[in-house]
Amino acid sequence: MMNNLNATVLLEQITGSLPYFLPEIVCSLVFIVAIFIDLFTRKQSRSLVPFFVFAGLLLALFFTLDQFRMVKEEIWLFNGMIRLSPAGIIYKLLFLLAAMVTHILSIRSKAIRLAPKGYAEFFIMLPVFIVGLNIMSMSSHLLMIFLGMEMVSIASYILVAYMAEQPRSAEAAVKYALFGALSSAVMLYGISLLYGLTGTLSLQGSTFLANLSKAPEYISALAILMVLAGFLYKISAVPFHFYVPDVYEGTPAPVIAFLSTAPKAAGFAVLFTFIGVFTLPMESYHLVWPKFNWENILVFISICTMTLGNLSALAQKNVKRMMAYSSIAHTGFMMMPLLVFSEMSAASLVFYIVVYVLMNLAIFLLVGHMEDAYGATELESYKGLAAFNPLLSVCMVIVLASLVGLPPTGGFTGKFLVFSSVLEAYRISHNPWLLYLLVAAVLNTVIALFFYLRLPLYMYFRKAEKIYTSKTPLYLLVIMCLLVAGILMAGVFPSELVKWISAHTAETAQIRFK
Amino acid sequence: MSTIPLEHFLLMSAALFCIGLYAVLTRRNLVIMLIGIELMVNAGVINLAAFGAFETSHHEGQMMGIFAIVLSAASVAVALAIILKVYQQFNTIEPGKIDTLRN
Amino acid sequence: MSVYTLIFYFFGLMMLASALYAVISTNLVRSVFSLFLTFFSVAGILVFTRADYLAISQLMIYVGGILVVLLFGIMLSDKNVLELVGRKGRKAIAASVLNRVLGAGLALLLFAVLACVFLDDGWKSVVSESQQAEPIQSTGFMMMTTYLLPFEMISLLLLMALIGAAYIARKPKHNR
Amino acid sequence: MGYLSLLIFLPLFFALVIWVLPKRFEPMFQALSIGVSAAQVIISAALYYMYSLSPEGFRFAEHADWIYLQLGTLGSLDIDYFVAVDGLSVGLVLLTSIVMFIAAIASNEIKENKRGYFALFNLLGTAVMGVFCALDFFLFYVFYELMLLPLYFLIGMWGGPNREYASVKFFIYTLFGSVFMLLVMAGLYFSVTDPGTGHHTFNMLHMMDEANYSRDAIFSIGSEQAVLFGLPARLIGFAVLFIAFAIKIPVVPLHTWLPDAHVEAPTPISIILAGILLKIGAYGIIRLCLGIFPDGQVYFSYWIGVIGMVSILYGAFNALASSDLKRMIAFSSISHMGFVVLGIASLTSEGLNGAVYQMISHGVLSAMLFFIAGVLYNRVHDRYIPNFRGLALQMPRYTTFVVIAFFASLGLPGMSGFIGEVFTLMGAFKSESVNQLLPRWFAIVSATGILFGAAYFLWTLQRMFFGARRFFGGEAWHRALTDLSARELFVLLPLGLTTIILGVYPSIIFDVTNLSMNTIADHAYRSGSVYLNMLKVIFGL
Amino acid sequence: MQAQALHTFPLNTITLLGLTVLLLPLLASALIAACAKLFGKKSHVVALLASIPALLLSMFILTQVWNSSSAQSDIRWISIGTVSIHTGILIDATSALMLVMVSFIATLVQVFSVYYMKGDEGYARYFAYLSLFVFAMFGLVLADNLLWLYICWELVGFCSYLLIGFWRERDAASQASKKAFLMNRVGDLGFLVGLFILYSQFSTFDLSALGISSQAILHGDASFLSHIAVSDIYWLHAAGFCLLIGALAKSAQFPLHTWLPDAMEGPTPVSSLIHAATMVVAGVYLLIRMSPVFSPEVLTTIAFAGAFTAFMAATIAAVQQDIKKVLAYSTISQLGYMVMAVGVGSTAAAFIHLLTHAFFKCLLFLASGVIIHELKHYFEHEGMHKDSQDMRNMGGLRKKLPLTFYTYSIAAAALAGLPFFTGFLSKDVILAQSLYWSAAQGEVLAYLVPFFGFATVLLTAFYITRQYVLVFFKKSDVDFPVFKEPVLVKIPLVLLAACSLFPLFSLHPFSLENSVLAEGLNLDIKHLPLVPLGSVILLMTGAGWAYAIYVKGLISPLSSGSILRKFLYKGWYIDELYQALFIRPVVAVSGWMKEFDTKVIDGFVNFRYWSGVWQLSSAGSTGW
Repeated sequence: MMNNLNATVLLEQITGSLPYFLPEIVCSLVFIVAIFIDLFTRKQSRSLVPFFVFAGLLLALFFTLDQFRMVKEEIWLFNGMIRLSPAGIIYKLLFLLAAMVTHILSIRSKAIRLAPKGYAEFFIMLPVFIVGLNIMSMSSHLLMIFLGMEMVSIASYILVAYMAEQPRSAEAAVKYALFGALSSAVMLYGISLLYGLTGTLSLQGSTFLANLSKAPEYISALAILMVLAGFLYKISAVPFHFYVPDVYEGTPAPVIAFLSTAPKAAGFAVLFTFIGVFTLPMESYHLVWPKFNWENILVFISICTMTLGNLSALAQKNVKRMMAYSSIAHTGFMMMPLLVFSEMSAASLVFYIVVYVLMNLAIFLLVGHMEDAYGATELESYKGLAAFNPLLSVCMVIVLASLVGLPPTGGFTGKFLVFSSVLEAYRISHNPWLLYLLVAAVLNTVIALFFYLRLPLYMYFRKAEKIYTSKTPLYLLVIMCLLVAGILMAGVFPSELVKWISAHTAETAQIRFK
Repeated sequence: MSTIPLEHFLLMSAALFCIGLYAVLTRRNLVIMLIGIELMVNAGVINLAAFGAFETSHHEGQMMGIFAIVLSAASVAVALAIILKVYQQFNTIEPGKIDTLRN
Repeated sequence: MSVYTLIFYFFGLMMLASALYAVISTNLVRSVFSLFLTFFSVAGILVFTRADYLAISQLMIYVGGILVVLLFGIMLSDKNVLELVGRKGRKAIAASVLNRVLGAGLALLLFAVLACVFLDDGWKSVVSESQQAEPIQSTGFMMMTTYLLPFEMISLLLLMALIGAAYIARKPKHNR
Repeated sequence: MGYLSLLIFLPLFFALVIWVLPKRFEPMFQALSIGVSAAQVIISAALYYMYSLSPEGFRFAEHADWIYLQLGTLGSLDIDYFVAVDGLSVGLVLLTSIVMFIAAIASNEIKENKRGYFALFNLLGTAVMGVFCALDFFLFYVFYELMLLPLYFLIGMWGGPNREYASVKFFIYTLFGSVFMLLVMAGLYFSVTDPGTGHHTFNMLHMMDEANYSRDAIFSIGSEQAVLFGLPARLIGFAVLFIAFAIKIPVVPLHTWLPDAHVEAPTPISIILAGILLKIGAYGIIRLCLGIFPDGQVYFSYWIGVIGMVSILYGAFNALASSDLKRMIAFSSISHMGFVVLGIASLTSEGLNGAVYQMISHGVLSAMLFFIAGVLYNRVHDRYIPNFRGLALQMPRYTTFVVIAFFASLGLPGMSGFIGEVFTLMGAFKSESVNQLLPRWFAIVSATGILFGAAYFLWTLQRMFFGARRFFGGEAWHRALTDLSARELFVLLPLGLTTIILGVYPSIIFDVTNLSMNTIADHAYRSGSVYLNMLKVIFGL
Repeated sequence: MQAQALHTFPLNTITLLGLTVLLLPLLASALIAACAKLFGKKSHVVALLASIPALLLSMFILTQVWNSSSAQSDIRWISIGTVSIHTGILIDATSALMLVMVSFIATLVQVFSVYYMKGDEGYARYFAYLSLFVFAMFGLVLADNLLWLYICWELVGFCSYLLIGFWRERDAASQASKKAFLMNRVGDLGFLVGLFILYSQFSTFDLSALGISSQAILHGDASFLSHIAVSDIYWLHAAGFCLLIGALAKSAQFPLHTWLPDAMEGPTPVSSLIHAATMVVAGVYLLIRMSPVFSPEVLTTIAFAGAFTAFMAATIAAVQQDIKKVLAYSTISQLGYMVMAVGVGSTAAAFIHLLTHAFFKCLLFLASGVIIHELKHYFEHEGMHKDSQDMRNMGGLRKKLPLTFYTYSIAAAALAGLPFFTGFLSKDVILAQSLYWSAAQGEVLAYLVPFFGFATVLLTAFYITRQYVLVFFKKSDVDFPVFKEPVLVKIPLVLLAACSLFPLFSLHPFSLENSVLAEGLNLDIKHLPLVPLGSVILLMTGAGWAYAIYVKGLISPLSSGSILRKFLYKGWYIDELYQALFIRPVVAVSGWMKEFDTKVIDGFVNFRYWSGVWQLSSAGSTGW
């Protein structure tokens, strides 16, 4: 009796929170129906599955946008498992945007279409990948976090291993899978320790922090370190970045465009919630790490990520490897607002992620196209390509300028916001490490310029050996122009974008401080 | 049942975890590494169960344990599939030899 | 020292021994079989934590599922998997020995840290195991109410893993 | 749409037009660019005249809200589009348009990919004009960085044999300086509150007066905790800004990009590089370093004077030793800009007025010198000085303009070079009695720079132009080395006349700059020493 | 300390006339330069049309200003900070006299140039440069403030650069012009620093104002200046020395004189106008104008500099072979006299010697111009490749160029200082003044100045007689037909000869006692009967010594191999000294700087080797 009374309350809560879960439900249905379509109509349905999935994604997009109307401020769903906040919706939109762009590109890209073992499975994976990403970014319960992480990891192992026929991608896939499994095992052990110390798995409310601060120093530090290991692997920070170059080089460009943006954004979302737990509602910026001050360690990791990412990119010959190291470097930049965790840094982190997703999608589309159209994978082979497609080359230069952070582009506003939030934090806390972080970030922008400049240098300044005749497909031009327009808009008139973002992040951060 | 103190469980799971870690770090063979990872996951599960037992609401620990086992099963499946694929390409399962990328 | 605690320590001992052997042995098949023993004793330990549902699922999934898959994987993948790793050059051996020593040292260090932390007690309040009643029923109840979402999601994940693994393992139609 | 915005965005509009126009309009592109720059010259001349009627303070101001980012409850990023000109910048705006006009005409040596060239050319025009007019630090920074990409491509794609190295080096040098400036800008933004709106602001004018600094800010003036790395924050802020602009001037240790960039750049681009880019560095120091961190300027003025002096001598010696004509002119530019730095360091009204005058005169002169080098290079594709001898007989009219340009650059009275140098040195000399910043021997040692200036110019003149006719290319060169064409004469004549007019009657410039520069000099020295005393009290410097 | 100008604008009549005199040559030069093709052979007409009216006007101005108040008017030129710099015209006795002298000689030289430059392809260009030079000289003379004086000072140097290097195809000419200009730049540097000192002390450039306030400081009447800091006097010394350096370079005095002998590469009329009469005198003119500013110590240095230069130049002139080189060193020596005169305190004596010297030295140069011109035609005609300027190829021209011979002898006598000639009048006043001054100084060393003065009288007589004999009386195989000098040559020679006779300067042949000139310039003459007697005796011995060597061959001249001869011939090796001390090190340092720049700074900056370092580390890090 006590149970069933209890049960009715719980069941009501679940049915109550279902409508907020529409996008994920839609994606799962699409996933399942896609499997059946692929199963029963194998022969003639070669092209049906991708369109169906795309339609599903559009539907999910519609529902996510609709969620803006429904969700005004933070709601806890499925009795504490998931927290749906306006900021979360922005992340979901990002994932859908990245998925759709990748979807369109994959239909066209040679590597995936000619996959020996059929290409339908690739598109089937997408919706469930979205579900995993959504869960990961929304969850605030350790179990859900672990589940989301696993879902995303397994989906990305499959996508990476999709081209397992060539030796290169097989090797990349195995490194990725094993390294991923190892880090999730370590994370699980960490979660178990945390559970032991605090007695609860849910990050909502302050019981987690209260119990944790009572626990002995070393074990809580070790537990947090292990959990952080899982997150840092996801956003490919320094100690866990070894797999990135090989994976990026081994997999086809559209996949990488997706893998380098969506999971990383989700990783930052969940890291944001995890670190969010450790803030006290007193002042706008006050991270109280239980017993052991992690801020300086994270600052050190961020500096190493930036510097190593940039410097190793300097020495790369292969363009994809270079872009891999550049995305590692950007992780370093994105970690900066996480450390200071003020209201302003929350908005600047989301802004930077939005711009980062746009930039990385654009750059990997271009790299992919260059590879398909001109077979240009090495830097040398980019010689004189500007002559053959002027419009795309100009787009590439604008995107590279944004990656470096030159003013008229979004990259600059992003970096400026991030720098000013760290500077603001320094003003309050006077922690010298924040200054070293700023100086390192600034120096890295200069180093970054060095290798980003190489591409236009080869494309524009040098002459091509042979004449290429391939025409650039129209759809690619359209997507590129949209992405570049987004980047330039973020640079020249970022007011609307940031107003929209900060309005939402403000609530989430606000609520925590209430 | 009650006489078994919590520390013993934790020690055993810690030992298992370290054996798994040793396997991953030192052994060259992919399958052995996979096994090592599975041992570490098992250590985590034992930990969860043990803490669950001594917690007031012990169901959280068990729940997490169940899900952890299922998840690791899924990832083993995928990892093993990839390892077999690698085996077909390279005829070896020693990661050290797989370095076509890092030329 | 009732017979139960005796069985518990027996299971513990067997688990650690078989795990160690699985890791040390160079012969793959023998290590997989010792792994069977490890998983079995882990299930045994789980029983002692009164998480019987957990113990049964551990038994079925690990011993029944993962172990069998491992065995089939190894059996199917040709004979040379079993032969010992070839004689390597003297320098390579030295490198691998150094590697081994390092790995072992790191593992032991981690174990020492965990051990000393777990041993100095007082940070964990011991709770009597009062609610003895129907653990499985409460697990079931939990599964269907508070943990409904992960329950559903895990099904999606398994389906995805199934399709993904099947896709990867499939032999390419035309390239052989 | 006020005058200044029209002036700034006219070339941008045409840059887009050129980029979009179909291929068959290609011959039109240069004409279009010349037209744009001609329009700019007319507008800026009108502005200059209107300003000279009452040369006081900032005029033709335009203020509009550009970016307003609401970053949660904490604060907001309030950036507005604020452009205006005062005595200092109105002259430089006129100079910029004239130099762009000259460069546009000189661009007919560009043969391939005209579309790309002229689009980037006009984009550069916008950025350069914007830098001089912007009074909002963020807007200034955007224009300041917007210059880099077009120049990188202009030097890189149309330059000489070793162009890649030169363009990358140019880009890295400038970006290195400007990236640190970004941090100082952010710090300043959070230290200064706009008295009107209460938000933080990038407005330079607000940054200049002490009242707007909040107590606990990083760059706040009187507070103990305005400290970075243990040193007073304001001095570090000054040092960062100074280095960023010193790279552009360039001063000696940071100058190695200039000779390469000039040697490799095509003639019109090196005209722009020398004519305008170097002035931006000096303008930045006067406007920002003197304006916002006067205490840093007073504290470091002795060392800035030393840097100026070293640049003068180092530039002169290297010019004496260089055997490539363009490299010689590049080092002479370093030497001339050394006078500007010295003038600024003196913080006297003569020094600053002299510095502004020297900037404008050097702008005109370096445009003329590089055009002259271009004339030779277009004919025989060679700039090696020893290869020519006796050009005077070969190309008499060309030689007269070379004589005018060389003698103006070495500071012969009656031409603009002399006035600039005399007044900067006079300011530096006088500063010991007025504000005890620079010892008198600085001016004397720098004056020897004029002597070495005369040495390398005359030596080049004598080696290349006088003596019996003997060319490296022999007979082919005899035919190739024709005298000035009408187009070239049309460029050189006005430049020569301006130098002489500015030399004979310098009040044209001094009347306009005098009042503004006095206010800047007084503000810099008076409030600078007041702030410095506060710092001394706190940090016991 | 703001000194008000005596008159503010509007221009009264005299300054208006001064302005027209100033602008006429500029107009002419601009006209010729603009339409060189049009005028071509006729450009001398334009030049003369400008210089003759200028001469007449300046004479008229002289009559107005003589013995009456000076006229000054100026306009605001630049206003900087709180100080506004005015510039304008100041006409007083000295400047009016200078104006007349410059315009008179300029006209004569232009007339002579028509003959000398006939057929030269740069004919128009020559007259344009000449007129530009005259304009600059007028500007220098009329300037009322130090900055405008400095500007004209450098313009004069620029015109001399153009004219020395007039024959562009000759390397030696362009070398000489470069050397002249650079040497003058060194002087101008000194002048500039002096200018700065005066400006920063008194924040004005007005000559009269400067004079008054510096006199106040020197004589310490505190009433005028409230605060006289010790440093003020120290800085006034410094200003004095800097102005002296400027004057030394322009008037080719001891340390900076080596450019004048090389300047002889230019056409001879140029040498006569610029390097004898006008430009080189500018230095002395500056010393005269700025004499109130000089403190006693500076004056003594001026005296010693002048005296020593006079003696040194005279010794070098005695052994020169080139006819123009002898005259060049003689000019340096006579300028030394003038500087000595300023140094010993009598600016008026210096000014008078300046005037007399201008006339007879210009005549000497024009005469040698005729000789060189005719000899060159004769050698080309004969196909003999001989240097037409070397005295050894001359000789026996007494019969060949009669008028030149007569005018030359008058000028030579004036230069030597024979009584009845102007040289005697002005030189003796200076010698008397120097004796009086050295006695007043009261220490033995001061007597060195008059000793050099008298020694130079002997040497002057020696080298002018030597030249006179070698050119006109020595037997030689040069026998071209008797050359009747054309009218264009006759007029300047005769006029200048007339001016070298005593009546122009003072009726009484032996002393300037009560001559018009003395009152105008308030010259106080020291009556020391010993001086005229001594100078005449020294003169006779010098002339006799030269006569004995070169005519009678009684005394053998210094053997060509002797060290002393080579030492003197080479101009005391000062040129080589400068080459070693300054030019070679500067070139070496610049070479070293270039290496330093490319190797060290550039090397450090190129990140190439840095990125290499990271290549190693990044490759290592991805090992499993």
